[in-house]
Amino acid sequence: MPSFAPHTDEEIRQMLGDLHMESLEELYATIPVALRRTEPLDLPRDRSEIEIVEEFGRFGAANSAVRTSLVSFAGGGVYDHDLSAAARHLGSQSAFVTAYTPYQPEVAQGVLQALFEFQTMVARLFGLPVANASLYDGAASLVEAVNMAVGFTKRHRVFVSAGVHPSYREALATFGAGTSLDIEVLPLQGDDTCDLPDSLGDTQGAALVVGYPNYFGAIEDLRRAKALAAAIGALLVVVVDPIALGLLQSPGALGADIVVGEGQSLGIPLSFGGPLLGLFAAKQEYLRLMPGRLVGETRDLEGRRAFVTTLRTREQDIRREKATSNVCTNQTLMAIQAAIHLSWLGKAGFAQLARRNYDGAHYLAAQLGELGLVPSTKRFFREFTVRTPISATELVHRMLAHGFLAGIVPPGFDDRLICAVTEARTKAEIDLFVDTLGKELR
Amino acid sequence: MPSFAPHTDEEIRQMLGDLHMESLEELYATIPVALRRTEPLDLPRDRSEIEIVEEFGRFGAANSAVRTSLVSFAGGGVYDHDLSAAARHLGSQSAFVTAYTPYQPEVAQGVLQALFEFQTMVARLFGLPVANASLYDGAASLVEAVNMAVGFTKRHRVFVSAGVHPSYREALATFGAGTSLDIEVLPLQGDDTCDLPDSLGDTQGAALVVGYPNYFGAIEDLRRAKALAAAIGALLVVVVDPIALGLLQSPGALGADIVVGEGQSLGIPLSFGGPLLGLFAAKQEYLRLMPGRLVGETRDLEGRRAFVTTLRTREQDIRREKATSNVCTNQTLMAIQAAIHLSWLGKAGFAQLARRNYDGAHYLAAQLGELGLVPSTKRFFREFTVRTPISATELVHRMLAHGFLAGIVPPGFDDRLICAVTEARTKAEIDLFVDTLGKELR
Amino acid sequence: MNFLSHSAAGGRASSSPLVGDAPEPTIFELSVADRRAYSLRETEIPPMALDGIEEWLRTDPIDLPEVSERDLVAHFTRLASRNYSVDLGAYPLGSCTMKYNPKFADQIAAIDGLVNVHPATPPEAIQGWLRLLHELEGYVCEITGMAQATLQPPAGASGELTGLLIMRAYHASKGRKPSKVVIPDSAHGTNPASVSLAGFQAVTVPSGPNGLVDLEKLKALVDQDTAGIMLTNPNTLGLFEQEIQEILAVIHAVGGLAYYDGANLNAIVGVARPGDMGFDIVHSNLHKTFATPHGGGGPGAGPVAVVEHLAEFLPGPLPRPVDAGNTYTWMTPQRSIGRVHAFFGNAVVLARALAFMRYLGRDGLTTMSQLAVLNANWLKHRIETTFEVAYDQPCMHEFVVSAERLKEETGVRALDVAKALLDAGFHAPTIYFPLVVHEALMIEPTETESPQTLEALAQALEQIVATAKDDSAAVLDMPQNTPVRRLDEAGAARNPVLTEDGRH
Amino acid sequence: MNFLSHSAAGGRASSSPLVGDAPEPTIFELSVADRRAYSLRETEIPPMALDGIEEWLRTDPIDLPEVSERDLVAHFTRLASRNYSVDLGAYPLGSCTMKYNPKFADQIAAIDGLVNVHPATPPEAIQGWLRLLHELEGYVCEITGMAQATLQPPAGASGELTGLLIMRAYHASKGRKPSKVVIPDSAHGTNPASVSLAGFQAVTVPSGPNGLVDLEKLKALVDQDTAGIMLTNPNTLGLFEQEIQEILAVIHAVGGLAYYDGANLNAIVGVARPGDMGFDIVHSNLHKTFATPHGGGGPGAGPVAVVEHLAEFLPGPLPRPVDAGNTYTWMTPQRSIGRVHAFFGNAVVLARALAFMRYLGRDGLTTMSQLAVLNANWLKHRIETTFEVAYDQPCMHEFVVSAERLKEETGVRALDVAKALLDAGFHAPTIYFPLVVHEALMIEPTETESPQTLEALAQALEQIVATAKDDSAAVLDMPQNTPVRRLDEAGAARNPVLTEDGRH
Ligand SMILES: Cc1ncc(COP(=O)(O)O)c(C=O)c1O
Ligand SMILES: Cc1ncc(COP(=O)(O)O)c(C=O)c1O
Repeated sequence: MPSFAPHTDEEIRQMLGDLHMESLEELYATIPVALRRTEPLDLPRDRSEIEIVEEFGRFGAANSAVRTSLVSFAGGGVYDHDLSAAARHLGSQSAFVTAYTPYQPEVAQGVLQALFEFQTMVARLFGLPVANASLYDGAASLVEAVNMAVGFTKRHRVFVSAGVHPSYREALATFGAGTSLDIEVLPLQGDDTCDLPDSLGDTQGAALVVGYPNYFGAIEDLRRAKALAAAIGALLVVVVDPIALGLLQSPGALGADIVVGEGQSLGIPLSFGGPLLGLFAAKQEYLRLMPGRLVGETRDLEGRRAFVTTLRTREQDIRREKATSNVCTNQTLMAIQAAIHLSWLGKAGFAQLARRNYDGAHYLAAQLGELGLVPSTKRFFREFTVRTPISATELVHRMLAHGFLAGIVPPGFDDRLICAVTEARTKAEIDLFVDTLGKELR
Repeated sequence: MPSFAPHTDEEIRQMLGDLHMESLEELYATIPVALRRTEPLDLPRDRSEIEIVEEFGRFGAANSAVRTSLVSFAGGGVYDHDLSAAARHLGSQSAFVTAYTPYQPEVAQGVLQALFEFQTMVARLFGLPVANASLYDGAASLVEAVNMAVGFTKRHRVFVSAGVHPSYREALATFGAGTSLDIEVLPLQGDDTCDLPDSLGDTQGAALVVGYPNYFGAIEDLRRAKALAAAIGALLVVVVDPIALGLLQSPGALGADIVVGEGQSLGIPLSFGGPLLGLFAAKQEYLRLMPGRLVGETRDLEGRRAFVTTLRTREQDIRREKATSNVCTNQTLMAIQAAIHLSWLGKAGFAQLARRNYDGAHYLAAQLGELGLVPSTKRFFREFTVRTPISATELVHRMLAHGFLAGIVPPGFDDRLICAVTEARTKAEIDLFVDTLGKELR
Repeated sequence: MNFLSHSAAGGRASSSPLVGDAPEPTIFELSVADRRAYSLRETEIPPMALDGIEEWLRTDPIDLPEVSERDLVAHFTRLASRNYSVDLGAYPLGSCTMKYNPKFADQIAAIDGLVNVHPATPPEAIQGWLRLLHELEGYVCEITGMAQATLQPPAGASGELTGLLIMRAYHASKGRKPSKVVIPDSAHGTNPASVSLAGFQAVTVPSGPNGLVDLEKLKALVDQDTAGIMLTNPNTLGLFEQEIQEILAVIHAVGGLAYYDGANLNAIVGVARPGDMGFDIVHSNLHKTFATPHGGGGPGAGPVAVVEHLAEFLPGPLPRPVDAGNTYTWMTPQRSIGRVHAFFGNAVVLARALAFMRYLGRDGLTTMSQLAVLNANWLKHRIETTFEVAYDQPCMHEFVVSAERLKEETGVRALDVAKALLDAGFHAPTIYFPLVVHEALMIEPTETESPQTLEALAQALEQIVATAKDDSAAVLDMPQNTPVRRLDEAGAARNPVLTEDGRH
Repeated sequence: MNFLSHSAAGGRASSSPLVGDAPEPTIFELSVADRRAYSLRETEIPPMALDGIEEWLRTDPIDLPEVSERDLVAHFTRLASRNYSVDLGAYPLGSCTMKYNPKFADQIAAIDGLVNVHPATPPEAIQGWLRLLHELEGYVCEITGMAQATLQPPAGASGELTGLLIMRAYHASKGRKPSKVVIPDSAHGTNPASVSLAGFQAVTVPSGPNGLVDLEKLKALVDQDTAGIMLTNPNTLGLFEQEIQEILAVIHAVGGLAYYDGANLNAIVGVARPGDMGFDIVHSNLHKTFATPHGGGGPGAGPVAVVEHLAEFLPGPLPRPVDAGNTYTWMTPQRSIGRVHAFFGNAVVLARALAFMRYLGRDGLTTMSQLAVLNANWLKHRIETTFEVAYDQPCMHEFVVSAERLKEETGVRALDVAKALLDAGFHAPTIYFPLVVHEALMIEPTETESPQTLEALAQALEQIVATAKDDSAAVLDMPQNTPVRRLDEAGAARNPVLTEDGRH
């Protein structure tokens, strides 16, 4: 057996002796005999670490990774960005990786201060005063935002634009079964923006949810959305692509009450979709209903500045069945990683990065236009939707063979392809992609 | 330009202002005008970090790495071992990687204690009481050992077995030009062990150098070598494969005065031959002539145990032109890495590892024997020499095409192939290798 | 020119506990206008017109930090040096299973073909991932005694809610809508919270004097309106619910389902299985039992496994073999409750956990649990004269002691003992949980700590108690040797400063 | 059973400066018989007979540590936390160029196709490496103004000896055997040591009152028996040898060669070139100027570049293009002095250095040096009222101040200032070198430190001097905040304990 636990046979014997026992099995005397297994688990035997690493290398070799095997134009919440070496290095320090939730702040200032800095960055990005220390992913953040709106308004009526990520909407429906949400989906118009009605009716509501930009890439009119939501006493919940905020105005500045999003773009690897980073920020008035952990500033006995998790009375371990969120373990490590990566990019770099994403996507759109694949709107940031003359699934399949992940196919729309571009895509890659696509469609 | 230095333009202006200067060029007023360049360097412009990483990825892709592209049976001082994940992780901590030589022991206990532990492990491996904190590589260790013998005996006559690594012998000759060495090479016999004469003559000598096992894999008779050396007042210098010492008796126990070797096998990647790890240990009586850094134990003001570089008066920065070694920067990080890897292997693991290497090599030898490729001796550890019916260089070339690095060809002997086996080689790999070799030779 | 306009400079390690004792400035305080760390690749893409989005354009760049890479690295290296972690020392935090995480798993988590895969990649190009996940599902099911599992929930709490929604869907499929879920008073806070979020009402069953569910009281609580029960076993007191079969029979008798909170699975892997006990739905905290690192608070992974007849409700998609097992694809069960994660859960965490299971193998996994239980029992035995053991019975992988007597005698509370332990070089145990024990110290040594470490921990506890009796003020003044000392936590909550801009 | 037989246990972080203040046990003290961390792969190779080597077999296994992986990781993590490094803070160690090492270079050093290549791989299968090394040679030659270079020397001192052996071979090729090499009194210790090891006699030329080589004294020293001169420029006082052309002319006039010790190249990259100054042989410390990390004392890399007519003496093999540059192969010059490394030098360090050069590029490399010089001059200016500047002239990338006045006034020596700086959160400068300045503090801030850091360093120095004047005993008692305090160094040398077994 590989040596995971340190105990030598002799020590086990001695420890058992101290407990007046003869065998390890005796430790389980309180388990009814009928429940104690006599057979070993039906699992393979142990292996050395090197064999496991090699085995997982083979698992990996049976996937097509971006860059190694595929040039990616897929987005939908997670994007193939260039990652900074500094963030990778700093985020993988064992003091961050192998710590628990900072329950003893005297020996957890590293994690706590990093989270405080993360909260500040998210708040500034979103244009709102308070942000939490992360949730599981963009979908979870949306669910928590709606729960918070429900908790605040004590109403269950929720309007969701069909432009919100379909998986997020599905998660909302899944969890909404527990919280008795009454979800109404608002359809999109031809330009893929939400077809906002003149009014959301006479009944008061809990929330209106729109994307900014939305799943199909279109930039929604948040000012109008805010007015509509306000008219029925509902909170405006905005699901953002955080990178877009380097170029576009903050949703907070446009009236959003709660802003959520997927933070993978902020320095987290694709990771086959997880671990990701749920971002969450809100107006001050919702502070005491915020889900997740909050880190605050304080002083120690000697007057030195220090950080601590605060407003803990909101949390499940204290509020128990009255808590509006059950989150405990979150995505702290990803939050720290994002704080580091955002610091590496910095004020100027983040703006420049956003612009590069914009330029890349619009350049691709212009080239695809030449093939007759015209984006549904010109008002997009770094992701856009085109109609495909053949099955989009089939097209993606064919492009795979050429080493391209052509984009994502929205569930239920096999004639559409959503393409995303990041700063990692060069002109040469885009030109070759368009050229190859043209040949496949000819 | 990538942002390596932190200075903003404004700060540069202010700092120059404080110095009453207007431009950075003025800083160089003390350099004669004729020497100041007016043209920029004839080098390419800057690139982003991601582009550099990708560019070096392309350099890497143009090489055949072991495991990814080649199954290796090459040795000659550096071997394809399995590396422990723990040693990799621990050795790459920035506190070790980005520190300097421990000149301020109060803030360098980490490096110092790790080196003390390394010294202890090397001393125990070699069976000698004192070891230093590393030299550049096995070749440098041999050169320093001979210099030390010369310094101790005040003689220049050195006998070197032809079984010592040819590159080490070449380095000895190179540096021996400066120290006026009088080197005599002792030839090998048919079984690739040194053809030790009955006597080394009547003149007193400085050193006799033999390998254990030697370059061709053969285990030399150290007891006889010791007797021969002693007879002319010379020191016995032994060049070891440290892994062999998990199975074989320590050279110290067999009479060696100085033992040196290449430590790459102790947890250092192949690294295209560098950075490596020069090992060096000696008897107590040579302590004050030892080259390189030595870490010793002491106490701090408060009586706590602590470590410090000691016996510094031997070193070049104090002894200057009278120093017997000029080494300053050494291979500390590799020494720490080796100490960690050896601790991971531990007492039992190291013995088992050595045995696995032995078993693998003897298994390969047995299989090659079936093809008529019989090792020059049965008395080898994990490396052995066979005579090839065709040019060995040609054979290596052909085997490369099949994904094998078949071994090394000793310079000047194109009919010989030296094969090495480590614990990383499986029976299946060896069987396929022998099979393929058989087909190439048929 | 004096460049030191703010509290401290980047190049000084004064904030590190290694040298100096000043606090570390925030990254914003280290910022200087126009300083930067980034470099972006040359793409050769021309600037494109900003037509049609003029009205949405930001006018000022976001006020992110402006630091050199050198100061960035120094800052976060110093922050790391101000943080305790498993890699530094023992972390006997009850209920959290802070075991050592073997380093080879970091290599697994860095494999290009695993970590750099987009989740929207078509199944044909992710066969490795599908196989890996399916294999992990098999391990989870074999260990828990269940039939099928979803790997989507990214943490234990998410698994709980997923499981409870399955419970809900199950009842709905039978045309029923029971409203209550029973939980014991010793339950972790996530349990009642999840029950509420799943639309049920949490009904608390008290523990008996032996720390176990009081079967009679349970019977009195349960009726046709009971959707099910939620239990950890061993429970949060570290005790095995000996009447578990009887308890679950009570629930099943009214058509309810039994949910197993796997946070304490580390006690019984290979020894007993929730499925064999009669549980219907089981989540496992892979970040606890299967040694994926906790990351300062996450990410985790909380797969939910169910008995066969509940499999149709699992969230989709699930990785499933086709073509006689040669190929894998995604399939979503017919009556799936729907997704609970944007993609497939914390995939890289899942890979780490499978790697750990493969490493230990059949027998190693069982030994792991046995030694976790051995360590807990030995340490309990070792300190039973120092602190009152809450329940004097053999424990599983953790146990609870009370500092109540100490508090009465000396004024030193569980909190103070915890703080004093920090000075002794240990992380503190969990305190004030479970709620049923006053001045609780919940100690979980885990199997990766050696007997020598347990002895040192016991001696440290003895020393603290001795000091408390001798000079209680000294204990109240601890910790002294930590990067900061006790904090004004009340002040932090009274006047919350949650961002750099939130100071008043 | 009391398991704590030795000084401390593995699972307690008491030895870490983060918590507690005890020293860390050695890995041997943490060992327990039969404990282990390793796991070895299954190879399926049968045990083979040990025929013929019976007499050589070891009877007892080597007494290596016996620890769990958990304790191994804790031990070396704690050791790391007891070490200062550039990543934590400023390291103004004169002559050592402790600049920040950009993190992307760690990724370069981990590229499979670079790091996992056996040096005996035939040229056809290492074209990437050969191209990389050849490209680096080009950079080194362009920067130093030389024609060809060997990349073999694994450090600066090895480069020196290599260069001096080339000098020797050159003279021998002319049928001459001159015996003397001139070095200035301010030279680094490796220079005279290398001169002796190359079989020459070191002849010292004194510095003038301006810290520069005294040209007249040099002329008096030099004759037909002079093989050459060895200089750093800027010299170890941080001063540029303004009469360098005249100095080298004196040497060249007698047929001698001029060797440039590149340890101080960081001052002048892109600004001035040793080749243009008239040097014939130049080594560069890539671990200094080109930001490869120092690794606690190594590995480094010290390529030696030479003018065209000395290229025939370079150690072989050298990477050289063939087939019109489409392919590379190894070539050894006709009159090569022979190898100076077992293989091709510290290849992975070389790759890091090239990556750094490619990253900064033409202009960035020049700016790097300019800012290093700016920082040094600004800091010198900033502290010139606090300490006596040894030579009151514009400096290059470093400068030397003297604590002699302070010592006279207060008894506080350069050593004490260094120790006090540790308490202030900085690494200390180099002290007592160069030998020509009494109570020398040799300060090299490097370009990666910000003006804010320089200001903080200046303030820390001011504070130390103020404290010295006020209460010198307080300074003599520093450092207080470091993992250990001042050591008994004399005792360590008097009674050397160099291994665990060497204690008496
Ligand atoms: C008993 C118990 N249940 C549930 C949880 C929640 O798990 P997670 O933190 O992964 O959401 C925990 C976590 O501490 C726990 O200890
Ligand atoms: C001026 C000078 N020359 C030579 C050297 C020796 O270089 P290395 O340590 O790389 O051998 C040094 C190193 O500190 C130095 O400062």
